Order: sequence, then C-alpha cells, then structure tokens
Amino acid sequence: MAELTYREAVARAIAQEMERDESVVLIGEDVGAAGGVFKATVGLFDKFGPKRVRDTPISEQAILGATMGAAMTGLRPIAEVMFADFFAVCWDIVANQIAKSRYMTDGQVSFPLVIRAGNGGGLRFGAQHSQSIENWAMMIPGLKVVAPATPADVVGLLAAAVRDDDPVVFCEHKALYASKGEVPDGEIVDKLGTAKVLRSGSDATIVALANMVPRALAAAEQLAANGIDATVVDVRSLVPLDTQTILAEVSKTGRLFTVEENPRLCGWGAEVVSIVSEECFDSLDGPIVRITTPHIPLPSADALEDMAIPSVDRITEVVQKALQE
Amino acid sequence: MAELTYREAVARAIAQEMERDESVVLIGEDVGAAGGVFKATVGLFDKFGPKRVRDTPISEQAILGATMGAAMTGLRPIAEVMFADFFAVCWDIVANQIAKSRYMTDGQVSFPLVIRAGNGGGLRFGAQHSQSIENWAMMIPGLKVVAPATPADVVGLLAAAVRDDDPVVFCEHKALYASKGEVPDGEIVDKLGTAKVLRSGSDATIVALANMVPRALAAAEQLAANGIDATVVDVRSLVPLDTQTILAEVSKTGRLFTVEENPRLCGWGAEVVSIVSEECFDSLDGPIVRITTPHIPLPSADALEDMAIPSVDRITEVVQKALQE
Amino acid sequence: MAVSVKNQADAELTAPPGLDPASLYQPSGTVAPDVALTLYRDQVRMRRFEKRAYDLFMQSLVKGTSHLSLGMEAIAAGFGQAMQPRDYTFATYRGHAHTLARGASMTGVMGELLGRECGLLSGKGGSMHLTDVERGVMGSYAIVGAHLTIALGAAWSAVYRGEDRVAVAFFGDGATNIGAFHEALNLAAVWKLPVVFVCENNFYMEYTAIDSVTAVPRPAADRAGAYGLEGVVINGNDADAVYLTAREALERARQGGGPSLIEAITYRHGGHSRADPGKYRPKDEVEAWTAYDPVVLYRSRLVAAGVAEAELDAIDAAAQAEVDSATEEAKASPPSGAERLLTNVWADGGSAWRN
Amino acid sequence: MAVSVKNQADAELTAPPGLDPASLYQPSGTVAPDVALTLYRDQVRMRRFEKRAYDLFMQSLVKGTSHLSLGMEAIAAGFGQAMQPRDYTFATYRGHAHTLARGASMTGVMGELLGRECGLLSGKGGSMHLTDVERGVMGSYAIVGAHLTIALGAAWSAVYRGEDRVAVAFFGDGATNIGAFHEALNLAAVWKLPVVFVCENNFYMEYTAIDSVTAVPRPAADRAGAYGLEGVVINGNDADAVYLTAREALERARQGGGPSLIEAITYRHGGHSRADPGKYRPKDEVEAWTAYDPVVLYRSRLVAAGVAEAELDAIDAAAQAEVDSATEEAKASPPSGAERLLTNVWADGGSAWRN
Ligand SMILES: Cc1ncc(C[n+]2csc(CCOP(=O)(O)OP(=O)(O)O)c2C)c(N)n1
Ligand SMILES: Cc1ncc(C[n+]2csc(CCOP(=O)(O)OP(=O)(O)O)c2C)c(N)n1
Ligand SMILES: [Mg+2]
Ligand SMILES: [Mg+2]
Repeated sequence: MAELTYREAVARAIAQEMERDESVVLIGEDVGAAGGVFKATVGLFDKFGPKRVRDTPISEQAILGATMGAAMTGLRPIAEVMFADFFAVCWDIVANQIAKSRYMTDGQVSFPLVIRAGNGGGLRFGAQHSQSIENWAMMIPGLKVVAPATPADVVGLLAAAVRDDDPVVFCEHKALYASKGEVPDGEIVDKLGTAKVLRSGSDATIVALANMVPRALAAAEQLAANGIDATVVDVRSLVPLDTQTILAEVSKTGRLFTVEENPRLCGWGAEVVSIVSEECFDSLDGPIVRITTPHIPLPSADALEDMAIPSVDRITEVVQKALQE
Repeated sequence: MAELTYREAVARAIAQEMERDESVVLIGEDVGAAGGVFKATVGLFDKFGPKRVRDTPISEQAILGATMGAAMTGLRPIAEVMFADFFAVCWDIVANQIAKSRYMTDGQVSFPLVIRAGNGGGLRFGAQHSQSIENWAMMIPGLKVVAPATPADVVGLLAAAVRDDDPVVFCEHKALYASKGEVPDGEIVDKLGTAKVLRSGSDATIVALANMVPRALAAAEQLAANGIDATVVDVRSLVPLDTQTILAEVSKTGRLFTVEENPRLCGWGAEVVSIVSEECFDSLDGPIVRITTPHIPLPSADALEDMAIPSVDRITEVVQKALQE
Repeated sequence: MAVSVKNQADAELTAPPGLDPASLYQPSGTVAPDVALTLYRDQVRMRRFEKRAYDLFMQSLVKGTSHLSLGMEAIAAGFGQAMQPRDYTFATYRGHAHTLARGASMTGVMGELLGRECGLLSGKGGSMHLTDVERGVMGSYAIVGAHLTIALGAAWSAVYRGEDRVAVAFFGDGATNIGAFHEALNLAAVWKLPVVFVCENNFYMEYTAIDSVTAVPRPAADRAGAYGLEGVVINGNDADAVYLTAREALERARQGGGPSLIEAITYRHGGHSRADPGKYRPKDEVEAWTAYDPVVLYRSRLVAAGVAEAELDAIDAAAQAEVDSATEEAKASPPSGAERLLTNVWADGGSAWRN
Repeated sequence: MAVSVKNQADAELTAPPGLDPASLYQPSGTVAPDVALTLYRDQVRMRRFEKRAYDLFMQSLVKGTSHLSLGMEAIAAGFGQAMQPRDYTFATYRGHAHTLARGASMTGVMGELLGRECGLLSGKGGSMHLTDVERGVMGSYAIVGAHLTIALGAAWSAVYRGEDRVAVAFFGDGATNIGAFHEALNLAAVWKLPVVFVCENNFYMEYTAIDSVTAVPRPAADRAGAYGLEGVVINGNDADAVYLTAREALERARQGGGPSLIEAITYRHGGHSRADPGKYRPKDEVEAWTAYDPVVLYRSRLVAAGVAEAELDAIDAAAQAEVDSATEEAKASPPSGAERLLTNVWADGGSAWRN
C-alpha cells in the first residue's frame, strides 16, 4: 500500500503494462523526455527508452493514425492527446477510422489501443482547454470510454484498458492529477464496465463520474447532516456501461440524480436517465434530475468557472429541493 | 405553389437569400460549376458567379476556418460539408472555434454562418458516409442545429438559418434529397426552434426528426388501423429546442416514444427523454421508449442497413408492444 | 527487354495533355518477361472486373456508390507486382484494383460490391472499404487523407519488430491538399518510416480540376521538398515505369532509407463515381487520354517485344472467364443476413455496450 | 538611419546559435526615427508587462496558465508598427504582446489575466484568448493551427468588399507540422488572399525541440515552396528587420500580390508556460540567446544612432508607470460576476437553448 497522486498512478499503470508486454508502446507530444505536460508519464522514457516512448510533432492526426495502424499490425499502443479538447483536430481518426474499421471489415482487424487525454475543467484554462468530452466518445459506436476518479482506479482501469482488445478512450481528469490516494502494491488490473457503489442510502441515488464523484460524496455527507440518506455510484466506465448496478441502486431509492461536468445537452447523464426511465419506470418515486454544467462554453475566470461546474453545495441543494417537492 | 424536390428546395432557399443579401456567399467542394455532388446547389454558380459561389480544395478545415473568419468580419457565409461524416476532419473549427468564440470574447464577435451537410443513411454508402451527426453538434454549446423533413421546411428553415446571427448546423438528409413536396411561391422564412405537430392522437406521442418523420407518420397510420391513436411531432430544430410543444404533447397522451436515426447512445432522443422525465414526470403513464439505430456503425449492404435504421414496421411494433404492456 | 520495347511502343502513342515525357523520372532496371506478362494479365483482370462492376451498377445490382479505376490500372498492377506478400496496402474508396492486385478473391470483391455473404467484408463495408488482411490489404478508406496517417503505424510496428515490411499508401491528387497528408508525410520523414506514398494524379477531384485549387503544378511532387523528399513524377499509364519505380522505392524503404513520394500521372476513363458522367472534362482531353490506354499501350509493347497475340488473347479470355464466374458466384451468394448485423463491433465478436 | 546603425549594433552582439546572419532576408527601406522610438517603446512596454504578468502568476493572482513573449517582443512590435489600423491580427495563446502592439488597453489585458470585470473579455476568455476587435485584434486562439485558417476568412471578406485590409497570423515553429497549416497556406495561395503568415521560430514546441520532429531545417521557410511562396527568414530579435519585412509583405498583400510566409528566428527567455522552468534547453544556448536580447539590442542601436540615454530612460519609466497603473486598476476591478456567466453565447446576448 502506497499513497500516490493521480498523475503518478498513470505512470505506474503504464510502467506496469510496458514491463509485462513488449508490444505496449507510448506515443504523444512531450510524453517522453519531458515526462508529459501534466507530468503523468514521468520516468517512462528513462525506463523504457526512445524506442518504446516516442515524442511526436504537433500532429494529432498523424499520432492517432500511427496508433491505429500500429494496433492493427500487432502493437498495443497508448497514445496521449494532451488536452481532451484536441480530439477535435483528430476526431476523424478516432470516430470514423478506429471506431468503425473492425465492424466494417467484419472483424478482420482489431484495435487494442488506448487514447489517454487530460479531460475536464477547474484549472482556469478557458473554453478550449477545459472540456469534458466523454460524451463525444460515448456517442460513437466502437469506442470504449473510461473515466476514473481515484489513483487506485487509474491504475486498475488503465491496465485493464491496455489489456482490452478494443479501443479505449481513457479520460484523465486534469483537476484530479494532484489528488492523492492509497494504491495497493503489486500488479493491479481492474475490470471495465463496472460501476462502484461508494455509499448506500435509502432516499436518493446520486450517480457521478470522475471529478464529480468526490463532490457527490461530499454532498452526500451534507445531505446526511440534513437527514437525507443518499447512495453514491461512481460510474467509472461509460462504455461498457454497468446498467445493472445503476438500475439496482435506483430501484432501491426510487430517486435518481446524475451529476455531470459536461455541458447540459446529450451527456452520459441523459443516457442513464433514458435507460432508467424505460427500464425501471415503475420503481421511480419522482422526477429524475440531472445536475450539469449549463450549456455554455467554460469561462476562464476562476469565479465564473466555479459557478459553472456543479459544486458540492449545488448538488446538495438540488437533491434536497427535489426530495422536498 | 410548386412541387419541388428536397434538393431543389436547398438551392431555392440559397438563391432567395443570396438575392436578398449581397453578404451571403456559398463555399464548398464542387458546390459551384458542378452544382454540388448531391445537386443541391445547381444553378447558383451560373446565377451568382464565382465571386459569391466558390469551389474549394479538399480542405475542410480551411473551408470552415475561412467561413468563420468571413462571418466575423461581415459576410454571412453558407458552407457545405459534403457528407456530415466529414465534420470529423474539421471538428475543431466547428466545436472549439466557431461555437466558443462569441462567449470567450464576451460578445465581441458573432458568427452569422450556416454549415450545410448531407446527413444520414439509407443510401448504402457505408459507415463513413452515412452517419446522423445531429447529436455531435447538439452537445456543443454555441451551435444551433436544424434538420428539416420536407422541401417546404428546407426553404423556410434554411432561410431562417441564413438570417440568424448565430452559427447553424443545417442537416440535410441524404435519403430525402429526391423526395418531393409542395412549396408555396414567393419568399419563405420559417422560425428556428419551433417543432410541428403533424398528427394529434390520444394514446401516444411519437417525436421524430428528418427522415424518421415520414416513417413515424406511416407508423401512426398503421397504429391507427390497430386502434392506437398517436400524435406525431416533427422536432425540426434541436437547438433551439421547442420543449414547450413536446412537453405539451406528451402530457396529453402520457406516453413518449422518440424515433432517432443516430446510434443509440447520447442522441437527441435521450435529451428529450431526460427533459420529459424531469419536467412532466407526473403526467407519464408508462415507460418512455427510444427507438433508435443500434449502437453500431452503419453497414453498407442494403439488407443490413435496412435492418439497422428504424423502419415503419419497427416503430409500429415497438409502440404497440409498449402500450399493451 | 522493357526499355527498348518501351521506346517503340511509346513512339506509337503520342503523350496526352498533362503528361510531359521529358519531366518523367526514369527508373533503372528492366522488367523480366514473366513479370511483364503478369503485369498485362493483372491490368486486364482489373479492366474486365471494373467494366463488369459498372454494368452491375447500371442494372442496380450494386447499390450505393462505387469508384472505378478504369484507365488507371497500371498503377495498382505495377505496385502489386513490385510488392512482397508481407507488405501492406492502404487504399482509398477507389480500391477495387489495388485489392485485386494483392491476390484477393475476385468473388470476394464482387460479393462485397453486391452486399453478399461471400463479400470480403460480408457486405458490412462495401465498395469503399475493401480489406483483405491475409493478403496485406489493410483496408480501403473513404475519408480523404486518413489512411496516409494509418499507414505510418503499420510501418512503425514493422520497424519496431525488425521486420522488413513496407507500407504502400495510394491516394489521389485531391488528397494532397488536406491536412492529414501534411502530417503523415512529415512524421514518416522524421521517423524514416518504410512507407511509399503513391499519388494517382488523374487531374480531378470529384468534379473540380486539381490545378484550380492547388498552389503548385504538381500536387504531390512539388510538395516533396517540404518533407526533405525527392519529387518523383512517373507515367502512371505505363505499368513498366510504375513497376520499376515501385521496386526502387520499396527497396530503399526496406533498407531503412525512409519514405518516398511518387506522383503517377494518369486519367480515369469514366466519371468520379457511379453518379458522375464526367461532363466537366474537355472532350479532347478525354479522347486523348482514352486513346492513351494503359492496357492497349502495354499489349502493343508486348507484341512489339515478340509476344504472340494468341498468348495475350488467352490471357484476355482467362480474365473474362474469371470475372464471369466471380459474378455468378457472387450473385449466387445470399444477401448478408440479420445474424451479422450486431457482430464484430468488438473484439469479442459482439456489440454489447452494457450489461 | 537603421541600416548603418544596424551594422554597428550587430557588431556589438554575436549571433546566437541557430541564427545565421548570412541566410537572413534583407528587406529594403529604412526605419524613420520616430518609428524607431516607437518600436523601442513598444518592446519595452511588452517586456515590462510580461515581467509583471510573471510576477502576478508567482503570487498566484493569475490563475490557470499563461504564455509569455519575453525575448520575442521584436516580432509583435515590428508588425504592430507596420500594420494599418484596419488590418487584422490573429494571435495564439502567446498573444499578450501582439494584442498590446495593436493598442489594446493594458488594463484590459491585465484585467483579463486576473479574471476581472475590466478584462478585455470580462474574464470569460482568459490569457489565451485576448481579443480586441475595435483595434483589429480578431482573437487569440489556443488550438495550434486553427487561426491560420480563420485568418483566410477575414482576408477573403476584405477582398470581397474591395477593402485593402491585410490579415496577419502569428504562430510558432511547432504549428508548422499540423494539418491546418497546410490547408491554410494552400488556400491562401490559390485564392491569392492578403494574409501574412508569421512563424515565430523559437526552436521549441512546449518541451520538445522543433528540429527533432520536423523533416526540414527551417520549419516554415522550407515549406514555402509547397505553396508557390518564397521562403523568407529574418532575425526575429531585430525590430527593424521585422518592421521592414512586414511593411513589404503587407504592401504586397494590399496590392493583390497574395500571401507571404515569414519565418522570424527568435527565442523565449522563460519556459513555454507558467508551469515550465525550461530545463530541457542547453544552458549555453539559453545564455547566448538571453544575451542577444531584442530590447538591449535595439536600445544600443538607438544610442549608437545618437538617441540620448535620458530619452530612452524616460520611455522605460513611462512604460513601467503604465504597467504599474494597469496592474493597480486591474487589481481594483471586481472579479467577473455571476451576471456574466450565462451571457453572450448567442448574438441575442443570452444562452437559452430551449423555450
Ligand atoms: C475529407 C473528405 N472530404 C471530401 C470527401 C469527398 N470526396 C470523396 S472522393 C473526393 C475526390 C478525391 O479526389 P482525388 O484525391 O483526386 O482522388 P480520385 O477520386 O481522383 O482518385 C472527394 C472530394 C471525402 N471522402 N473526404
Ligand atoms: C492541436 C494542438 N495540439 C497541442 C496543443 C498543446 N500546445 C500548446 S502550445 C504547444 C507548443 C506550440 O509550439 P510552437 O508552435 O512552437 O509555439 P510556441 O509556444 O513555441 O510559441 C502545444 C503542443 C495545442 N494547443 N493544440
Ligand atoms: Mg483525382
Ligand atoms: Mg516554438
């Protein structure tokens, strides 16, 4: 058991997999000698050398194209897209090529690759460096999507993603890189498609992801102080999605609240709400409420950004108000 | 009153606006002399000349970048992205630049532009030329999104989009280009953000978009024959979204069914379901059901593609089964 | 053999507009007689296949769209012969010929166009996405430019494993103006990757002339210098020139000499795709290039070299027979069935996104 | 004046590594005395502003990130003087200097870095997105390459209206390897658009040396030929060279001569951004370039030309005073308030997406 930061957990997971499997390589901008702009790949270049850890030009299409071509010919590449917002400059490779080619060829090719990206807001980087893009990937058939909330989950889920034979978009939350957590010693491999129930309550089920998870837990404490006993579920993996756990937890409380950092429309929360309102309609005791960032680009000023992204207090207030009605 | 094809309606709307306003220009690949690969811009080059109708290289980023820069300096450009799937090669310009710059500059710049694209499947073009990408745009704050189902709506909504001072992603359904419909004579300007109730029933409310609209109407006829009286709503505009009409129509029947061509996850249907299950939960008499393409890339073979996209029969069966339960 | 013959044959045909013999790269070496016959056979097979494909569109047995290589066969044939079985092909939506050139089953290709179970992709990909991994055809890609970057990865992993495989990426003149082209060429050069980039310059994008939208006269060759590469222009209608140039570039790549960029001048006899009559092209240009037919050129060259007409007629007949039986087999194959709709999204064979 | 002085001044400073005086383009014309003083003043204003910005980061009064032009001031200053008020500037995330160069309020820029109401963008954009449309600053863009294509549109609409405006797009060496660069340069050349593309080559991307990831030695100039343009390399630390070259390129663009691509060699004194100590750079390289300081160089040149030290000291003092009061005003301005959170997504001033 060691205490690691979220960013150290990324490097540890990659090292674990690179040691295990020669075919695992790392590619991206400044990921090598510099150890990554978020310092999430520190030490890997020294440990595995320039053949397995490759710095690239600012050419995201070439980076992900090379990643795709390498994956279809025997390697298991891990690519870094520095800020998740940059998926927009290489989206064709991700959404049209990587995601579709296995189906289009009826299985002739597979894409055992991982695309890591610094995702999410809270660092005052402004609208072009702060987006939560997990729904961009979730809406594309053929992509798996993971977004861990703790260092331990980073190690286990990233290792699982590397071992998975399908393409995985791995969303590392920038605001969590500095956060610390206990991580067991030795090899860790988690399972994709499994949500975690972090807290069990009887009054409401709060489903959250990534940086919204600690906030949902804190809100649950505030709610408890006000006599509201809430369940908190960390979705962890959007594709595959652990609907069974979510449906079961919603059935127990009869009330569902989703907490999303992404802008309002068409987020993973809307998908969860839709599944629940079709599949456990009868166990619902009241309206389903989504707590999200408003449908606006993220502002840069700290004061404004803090108002935009769901806060502990806002989660508490919304749940409380909804249960009182 | 004249009968026009959907593709002719596109050209008529553009001509109407270019005649009215010198600042309206058209740009894209093969849109000029060739009249567009879907023949939706036939006649415009001859009528308005090479200064206002410009053919471009295969450079979608440059096309939309130029469109953005022109819009922020006084023109009202209409850009064509030939197949909507190609948004993936220029998504940064659309999602990160055009959509966000007005907010980021607190209103110093505006983007009165329209991006037209051939959207949707049914033409056996395969997974990279058949996507319905309206949700790609809907999830990005700062973009308006329109998807007409009839030639008359094409003229009115495209004209409204051109006159709108914000960026509008205008989804022209490829499978509808050859469809015909009556279009009133003279200038036509419709209103963005208005849904249309095409049929009023008492048993179920079916909400559909673009090519799913005629299918929903046909299904409603089949249902009527089986004693089920369904309302059919054509959403027409996803952003702005006419939630009032949708909520009102759902309240009347107590049952909501959405019909989406896009793949299952995070579509506009999920957004509508989420709004309804929060805002008119009490008037719901049963589970909300989404009818969508499965979460797969679209296959090319006609037999397979027809199984993938919601058909009239499938809509009928799903609604019937749901109401029987 | 080839060289002398070439001069004779070329003398018989005047170069069409846009093809400046003086500016062409002259590859070294000669073409062995057996290779020459194979080059002829492959071009004829492609020619007959594409003609049949066209007929089947017209009978609307082939749905959707399709992009033919009629008139451009020499490029796919020349590279097909020069490549080793272990090499990788990355083609475009215009990839029937390139797929056949690697030995893919004609029935499999025809079946894919028809959306049948016997199709290379079981009908799930269609005409624009032909793939036959066992024969090194790593896919056909329908978004302009993308596969140029994907080819980098195949070359990279070969180098990583110490295998001397080369990736060959075919693309059109229009593709030279999209961003992915620039990123792919630069990274290939920086990493000295074994990739041969082959621009099939047929003077047009879909309906727009390339010179009207390109800042330099030679869309690929005039960009080579931006990547520290040589600008090589060859006669894309001369299978020998293609074969010999390909052999050089492949060998250089195998030796660790890095990527090459080859611009092959050619012309499509028909329109861009099924829907297109190709009216935007000047009549005399079309006539001159149609006369400068790679198959006719090559046949006359072989005859001039002393190959018996009868031998060539036999090759023609065999090719026609192959196309006929492939057509029959494909037609006899059932349409892809429901059982395939939800398979092979994931490596586990399924498409489940939830539990 | 400039020319003779230049030789003297340059003699005093040895060219740092990577700057080959022989290979530099020599613009024609000379710099008028009053312009020279303005060039000095602007460089000093930028220098003092950036130093203050750095201090405010260290006091974490500036949140988020920020990219300074310390050591690169001559480029923004030279273009700022050569441009007409009607011309358009398209800058990057490293755009404080370029925004100030067009006359934007220093308080507005400082306020934006601090996230205050007085900020140019009311704190909604931040350090990476400085914009001042009234002064022709059409925005600062934080995704590498994008604004090169956006500049095309500003130039296009100017031409469309018959206005003789020019768009100037600044970008880094690393930006030359992204697809948007290629698409923008080609279309600008084909349409002969009045755009001046200015590559600020400071030898590094974020932490990676540009020569380790680029196929040619001069990332911008060696690509010019791919677009039918001339490769022009200038001393980016010499405000006169920048100013005179800018004037030529702007004039050519105004006359309908189309785009230019200028590579200005320079160096950043600090790291890439707030977080970066810049350790990846060789010590002697940093020392040589820090010594080759554009402000020091220019001051000594003016002194050599007979400008009184006292006059220059007065300029320095005025610049410092301007920075001090801008800092005070910005600090005194309240943080952007809730009332702005939901405004200006749409042209109607609001953010409603539903009724
Ligand atoms: C990114 C992108 N833009 C546009 C298209 C539509 N399109 C398909 S083929 C084609 C023309 C390509 O021309 P060229 O590269 O010369 O190849 P050719 O078809 O002539 O062989 C275009 C514009 C596309 N498939 N992808
Ligand atoms: C498409 C994209 N990829 C990566 C980044 C992250 N990034 C920001 S600045 C930068 C380095 C840019 O280097 P250069 O173009 O030389 O400009 P400089 O910062 O040196 O002025 C990178 C990689 C980005 N902003 N956009
Ligand atoms: Mg072509
Ligand atoms: Mg740089």
